[in-house]
Amino acid sequence: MLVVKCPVCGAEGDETDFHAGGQAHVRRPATCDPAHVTDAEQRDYLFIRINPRGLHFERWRCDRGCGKWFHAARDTVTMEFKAFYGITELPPMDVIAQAKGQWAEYFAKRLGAERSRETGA
Amino acid sequence: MSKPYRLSAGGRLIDRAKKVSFTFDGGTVSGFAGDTVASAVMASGQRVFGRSFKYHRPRGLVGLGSEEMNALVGVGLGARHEPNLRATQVEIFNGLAAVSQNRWPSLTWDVGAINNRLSRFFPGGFYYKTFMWPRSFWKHVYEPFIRRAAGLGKAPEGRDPDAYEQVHVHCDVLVIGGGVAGLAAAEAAAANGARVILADENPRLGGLADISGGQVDGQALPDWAAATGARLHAAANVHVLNRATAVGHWHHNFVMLFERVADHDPALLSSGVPRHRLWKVRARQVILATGSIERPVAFANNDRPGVMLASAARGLVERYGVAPGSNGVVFTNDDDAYQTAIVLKHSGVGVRVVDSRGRAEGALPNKAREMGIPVDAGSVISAVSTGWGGLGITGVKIATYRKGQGRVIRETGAEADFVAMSGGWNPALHLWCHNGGKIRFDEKLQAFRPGEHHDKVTAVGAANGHFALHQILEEAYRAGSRLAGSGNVHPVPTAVQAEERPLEPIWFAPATGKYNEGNKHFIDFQNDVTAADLELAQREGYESVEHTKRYTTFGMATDQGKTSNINGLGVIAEASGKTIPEVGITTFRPPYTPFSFGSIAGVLTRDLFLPIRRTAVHQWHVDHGAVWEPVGQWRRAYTYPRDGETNHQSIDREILAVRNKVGLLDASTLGKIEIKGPDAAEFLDRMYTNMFSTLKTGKCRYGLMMNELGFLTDDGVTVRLGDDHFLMHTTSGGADRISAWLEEWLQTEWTHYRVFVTNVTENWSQFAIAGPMAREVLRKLEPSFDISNAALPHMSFVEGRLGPYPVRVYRISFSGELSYEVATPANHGLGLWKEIVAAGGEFGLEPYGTEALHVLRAEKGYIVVGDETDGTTTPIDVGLDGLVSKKKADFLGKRSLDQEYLKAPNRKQLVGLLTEDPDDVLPDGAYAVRHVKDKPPMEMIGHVTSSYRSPTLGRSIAMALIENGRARMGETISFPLPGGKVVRARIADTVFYDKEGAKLNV
Amino acid sequence: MKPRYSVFSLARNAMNYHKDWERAWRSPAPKKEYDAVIVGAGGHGLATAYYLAKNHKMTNIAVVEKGWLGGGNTGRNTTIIRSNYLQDPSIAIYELARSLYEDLSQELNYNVMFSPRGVLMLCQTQHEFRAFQRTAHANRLAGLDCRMVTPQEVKEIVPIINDDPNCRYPILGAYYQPRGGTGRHDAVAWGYARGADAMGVDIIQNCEVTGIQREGSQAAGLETTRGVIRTRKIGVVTAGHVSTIMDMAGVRMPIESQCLQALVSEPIKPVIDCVVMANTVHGYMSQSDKGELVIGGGTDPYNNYSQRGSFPALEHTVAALVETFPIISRLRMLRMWGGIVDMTGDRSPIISRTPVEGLYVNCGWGTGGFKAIPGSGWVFADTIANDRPHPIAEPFGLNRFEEGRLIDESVAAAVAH
Amino acid sequence: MSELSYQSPLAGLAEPHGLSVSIREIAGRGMIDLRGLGTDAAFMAAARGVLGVDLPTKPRTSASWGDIRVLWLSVDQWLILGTRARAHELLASLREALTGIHALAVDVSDMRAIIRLEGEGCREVLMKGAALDLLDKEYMPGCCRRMRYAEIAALLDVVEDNVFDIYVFRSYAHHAWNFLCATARAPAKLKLFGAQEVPG
Repeated sequence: MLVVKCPVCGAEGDETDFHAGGQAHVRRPATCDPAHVTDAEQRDYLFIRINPRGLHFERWRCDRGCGKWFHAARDTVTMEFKAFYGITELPPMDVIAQAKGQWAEYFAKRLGAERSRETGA
Repeated sequence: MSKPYRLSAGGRLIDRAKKVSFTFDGGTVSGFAGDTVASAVMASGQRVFGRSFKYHRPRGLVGLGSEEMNALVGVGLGARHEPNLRATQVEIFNGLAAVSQNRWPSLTWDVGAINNRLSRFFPGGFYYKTFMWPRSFWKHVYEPFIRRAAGLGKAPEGRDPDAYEQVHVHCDVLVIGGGVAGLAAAEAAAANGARVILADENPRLGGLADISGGQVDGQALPDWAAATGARLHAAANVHVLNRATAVGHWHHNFVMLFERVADHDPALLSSGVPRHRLWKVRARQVILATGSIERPVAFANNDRPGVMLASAARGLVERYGVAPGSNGVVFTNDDDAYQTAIVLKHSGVGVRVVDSRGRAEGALPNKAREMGIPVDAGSVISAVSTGWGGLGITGVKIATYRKGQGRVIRETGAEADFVAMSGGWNPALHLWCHNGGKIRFDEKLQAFRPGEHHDKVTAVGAANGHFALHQILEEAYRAGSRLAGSGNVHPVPTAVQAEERPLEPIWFAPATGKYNEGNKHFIDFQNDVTAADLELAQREGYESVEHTKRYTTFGMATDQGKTSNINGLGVIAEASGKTIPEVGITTFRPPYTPFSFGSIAGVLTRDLFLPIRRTAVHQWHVDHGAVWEPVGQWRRAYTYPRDGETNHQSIDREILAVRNKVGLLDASTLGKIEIKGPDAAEFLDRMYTNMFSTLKTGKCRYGLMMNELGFLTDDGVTVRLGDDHFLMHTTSGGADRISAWLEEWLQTEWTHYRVFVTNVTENWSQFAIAGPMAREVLRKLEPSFDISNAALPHMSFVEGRLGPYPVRVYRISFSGELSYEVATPANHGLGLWKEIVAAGGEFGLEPYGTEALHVLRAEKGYIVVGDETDGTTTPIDVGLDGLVSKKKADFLGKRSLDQEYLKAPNRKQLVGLLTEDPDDVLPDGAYAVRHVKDKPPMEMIGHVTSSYRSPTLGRSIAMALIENGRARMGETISFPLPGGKVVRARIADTVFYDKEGAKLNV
Repeated sequence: MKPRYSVFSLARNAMNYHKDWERAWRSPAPKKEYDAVIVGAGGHGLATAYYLAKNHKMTNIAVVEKGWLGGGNTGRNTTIIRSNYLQDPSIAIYELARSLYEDLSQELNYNVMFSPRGVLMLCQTQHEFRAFQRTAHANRLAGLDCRMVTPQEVKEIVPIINDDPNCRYPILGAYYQPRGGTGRHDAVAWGYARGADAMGVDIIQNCEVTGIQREGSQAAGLETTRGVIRTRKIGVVTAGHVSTIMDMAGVRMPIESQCLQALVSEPIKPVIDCVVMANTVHGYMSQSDKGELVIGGGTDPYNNYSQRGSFPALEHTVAALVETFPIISRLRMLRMWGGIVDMTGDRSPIISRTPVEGLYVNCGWGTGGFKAIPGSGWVFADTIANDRPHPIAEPFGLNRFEEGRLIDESVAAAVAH
Repeated sequence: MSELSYQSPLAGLAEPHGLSVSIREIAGRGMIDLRGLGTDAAFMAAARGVLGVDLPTKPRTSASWGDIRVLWLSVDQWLILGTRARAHELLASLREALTGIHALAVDVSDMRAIIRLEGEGCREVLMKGAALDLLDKEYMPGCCRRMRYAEIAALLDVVEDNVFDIYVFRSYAHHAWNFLCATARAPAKLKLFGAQEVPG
């Protein structure tokens, strides 16, 4: 039984006080451009999941505390939590650095996009 | 029974002043307070406790405590019977009834023992090779036979009368095991201010201190242990748990302790104390001081009653004053077992030592020799002889032995009625491994020891492979201090103990024949797995240790391989030419020892098993004979049958009351969610398929919700309370789910929306007053507002009072009749309900339940999410295209509706059905077929979603999802029912009653 | 051809203390190249290899396994076999599997102990009753031997059931498949392994796949811890680890790996002679031939590769079963364990070609794969051999997630399998 | 029509006996659920103006002023306790003060049942249904938090050292009550830590 800590209110407790909400950072394509969502994009959004053996990023809710959603980085083998962070945030850089495979690709792309947006602006 | 074996003196745990008597297999056995069933039965001279699993061989006591695998007994009678308990752990009390197991008709004369005669035909895995012919025989002949023969004890009869409970507790340091190491670690942690829990599976602390010899700070070890234990009991920051086994270790240092609170004392039990208590411990640090378990030696017929572990023989004498026999042999490959020989000699029991090591020197062997104990070094026991039926041993054969020797050439006989064996000691690693701790093989100990662990777990003492007293104390005091988070190391007392020399492994002792030629060197005693079985598995290619385990069932008995594990690996290693680390180890799984399902359920049985949710009117429903329907965790009234009425009759009565007069429904379970904020309207437009931003204040609108897959997930009426303020109704099952769903979207997707959501479901009682006379009833309740059709038309809302009751009134209808849903704060709910019932009397008002509600809505063709839909149904499938906005760019599920399959032309669509014979009521879920055939398979084209006999229409009505249904209006389709009957029905409109809605707008 | 197992061969071997038994399967070194390689020697993978050899005469094939054969979910499940599903595609594959199980011991000359002792799915709410009634109609018209039974019949079939009409969830009836039951899970893997091996299939254990080689869009070989193996047909059947393997070929999967736990009690004399599933309260129970009560429940709600679950998931299952079978309260849990199950978005399996030619995948069996092994192997072998979906496999293609053609069984109230 | 009738969630239950602590229902309390942003100064000021006390912003704490008590529920949610008689008026004042401010105040006086535990050993009783570390110094008077208790959602308010109020949703009141009665039975009394008897 995991011990989870909510980064919003600081409550720490058994996993049964929290609600596990699946993979983090899944983009809902229709929010941005509802008229041009391809079947493949919709499939990726609804079904395709990064499913690593090792460091994973996921959503949790402080179900029996402040009720807020947040993000967590967790190792799916040792079950160790590496970080808890806000629902609109990216993980701490040192944790991003530990990401592998599809997660590493995801963060590289995401950070790259943000950087170019910053420089563009 | 033979002569008693109780020694005239000794026995640290027993109180000779308190006689206790109990029964074993019906015969009375007497013992003393402090005895276990094992010690008392042994004292009486009886050797046989039960029969083994496969060969039904008679078996005696082997172990000292929870490692026991042979002496299993059933305890208690009737509903209080509990099978498979270790006799070594069952504390006796007056009136205890114990029985042996797995024998018929009796322990000494067992028909199943024929299996032993035929054992040559039953090697490991034999059942995979036979019992295949003829096919039907497996189910009807072979399997029933095997099942009857297998199993051990019997299940209790009837419902468990005792109570169980659980408790959560947090601590800084959890010390598991109250032996020398555990005591020291706990003392050090406590002295450093930590909150400490010390748990031990035995009735008292001390572990093996009482049989280990040695001194601490000048005190005899048992006295030191007792004094330390007393200090810990007295400490303010320590909680000591006796009879509490740490059964498992899970992620993030979650440990469960299984406490047997009252098993040992019927008086406690009858006082109402919970029988078992499960402690759910969350520990900052876990210290494993779980000690070690002695391992047997594999020699021919090493399972015969009278062959036991050296520690068990020593324990019988030291703890219970019971001699294991009158004349025995200690067979060992280590020094520790010499202590057993010494103790036996002291007690006047005849003993000699057979040591497989070439040289038996050092302090303990020398002391033994000095005492006049004969020592045969470089020797093994090559065989044991038994009396009739193998019920007890009468002698042993001793042969000289050199390491690696395959078979014995010459052997000499010696009389003996017991053997005390020791093959070395294994650290108890189970808890270390439960949550993925790594282990490594120690060549010197010939055993596995703890390696790395990713959780905060530390092993100390014998559990960590340290057996010398000074080493144990040093390690435990240091660990206890350090893990309490303090730099102050508790002073370590000085220890004195005889030094021991290392063991030499012997995985099986040779016999005259080869071990795999008919000799039985047992490795796993309870499951009857021999060295030959393990070798056979290797030879047949079941090479992985997991394959060997599963093929032979080695390590899978109720002791989970506690004593057999390393011996088995040793045999496999020799058979396969590998080292033990190369062979690997099977995974230790929780629990450490079996624990009761009752304790896992705790208090969550009977009424508390799952919560029942009650509305404010619950008791009224009970008092008026309601039949219940569980809806989620709610209990809703299904119908209210009166004296002599069937459910059917009362449902019809309720329906007709609503259609012709007026009815009253407790609709409090409907979800109610307040939604407020500048972006509330836009937010609702995202959530619902239809438009809500256009809804006018004070008006109601029916809305549909889809999940992102495009399937219907909830529906209900939402009212606009103000410009930025809405009240949403959900289905009864949907309140919490939808409320959480709204929060989720607000927090995770549309984070810029300024909207607050509060679930107020529980604050309100809500009742539907429905029927042509509804307005009359309402009027009688003294409304503070105008209830005329003009002022309060269909789909509108008003807030005010009914007499003294504050209410919100929604003019909405799920029955097709004039209907008001009246909500009042829940603490006034019962009062208002009663007022409505009283006011309605003169108008013929009847309370109605959920089934009437369902028929009423079906007559009107209203869907129920969950009946007409099943999680794969779109709004378009059920004909609600009109409620799916074409204007809104995006709302939940919209994009998925555009997927190929969801807009395919041949999807099933909701239609009405009228059976050809109006008296035929189609069964719920019946399928229509394209063509009726004589026998299946038949191609199915859809199914009935709701079906009722409508008392209003005097005929059956149904709704169904039928392939391309709306295009087939008027067509007749066929439903083949069980038994061959085919019901034919015409596809019709889903609205069967008042198609124009005339009754709604009056 | 291997010597046959029978009561006669057993007796003959007994004369020589069983020293003449041959290996059940060889332990070959991998060849440089095969016509096809199956990744994963669980039940599904071994059955696929067996039927490739038997039905399609492809014998120059191998099965590679990173650990020991049958060591994943095949050896960790609660061995329930049934086919009374709601949706047509599910009925087709599970019924094919169930019917193959009936003769599997004879087919493989290895006793897999298929025990058609009956599967009873309890109805504990009106809603569940209606849902099973619907399934019963669908199954009857599909030709399955299934029926609804009354509470009285339930009590006759399972005398230890709690039939108190006032209990929290009284038994309203049950849906019964008399020819469902259980099997011996390890034996299924071992029997298929022995059978495939006898036809020349190389089963290579302790051989972990580390990469998938491609030539353009065509699969070309496997990199393994025991060297490169060339092949143009690769069947990936690795359950919980499928995302990892498919990632090597650049194929992203609609899969999440979670922990499903099961437990057994200490062995007792027979008390229950069928499989009972109580979906409303999330538990199921049967009794093994050894006498252990075999109990399973739901999955943990997060990804987990540790093969160790969380206790609460089991706790509720046990509480539910104590309520359903009150006599088990005083029995004891002997062992609990977890498996890594691969869950798809619609909880139905994937048997499919992939965007990489010559790369096939069979996964997503979630909590219910054991019952499907023979059927899954049968249709997957056919799909690989002919490079087109077997008709029974077709609905289970990967493309369904793009088209919205989901196969959702949870709609029939059957939460657990 | 007769008087306005009032039935608290646990009305009519027999007095429990044989328990190790006292349990009773607290009825007649007024409750307002207030949502607003803790970061919104206007909102916080408006609330303070009506309540006479700052909404507590430290997680899991409560604040009191006169007969008003405010429990922190979340960073944007509070439960305001007062007398039932005043609830209506208080709500009206709040709504008025919050005009033009993004907030939601709802009268939820009938939404929950309150059960008070009193006496030595309350914490141990609660630990049979809650996984919190109730022996920790965090759970001193002035602490309040939502929790999972007896398998349901509950709210814990530490009133005094040995006085605890448990709030549960109304429909679960009987379940919570029965759970407490089952776990607070006198023979099952637990005393954690501190001096223990040494077994003989």
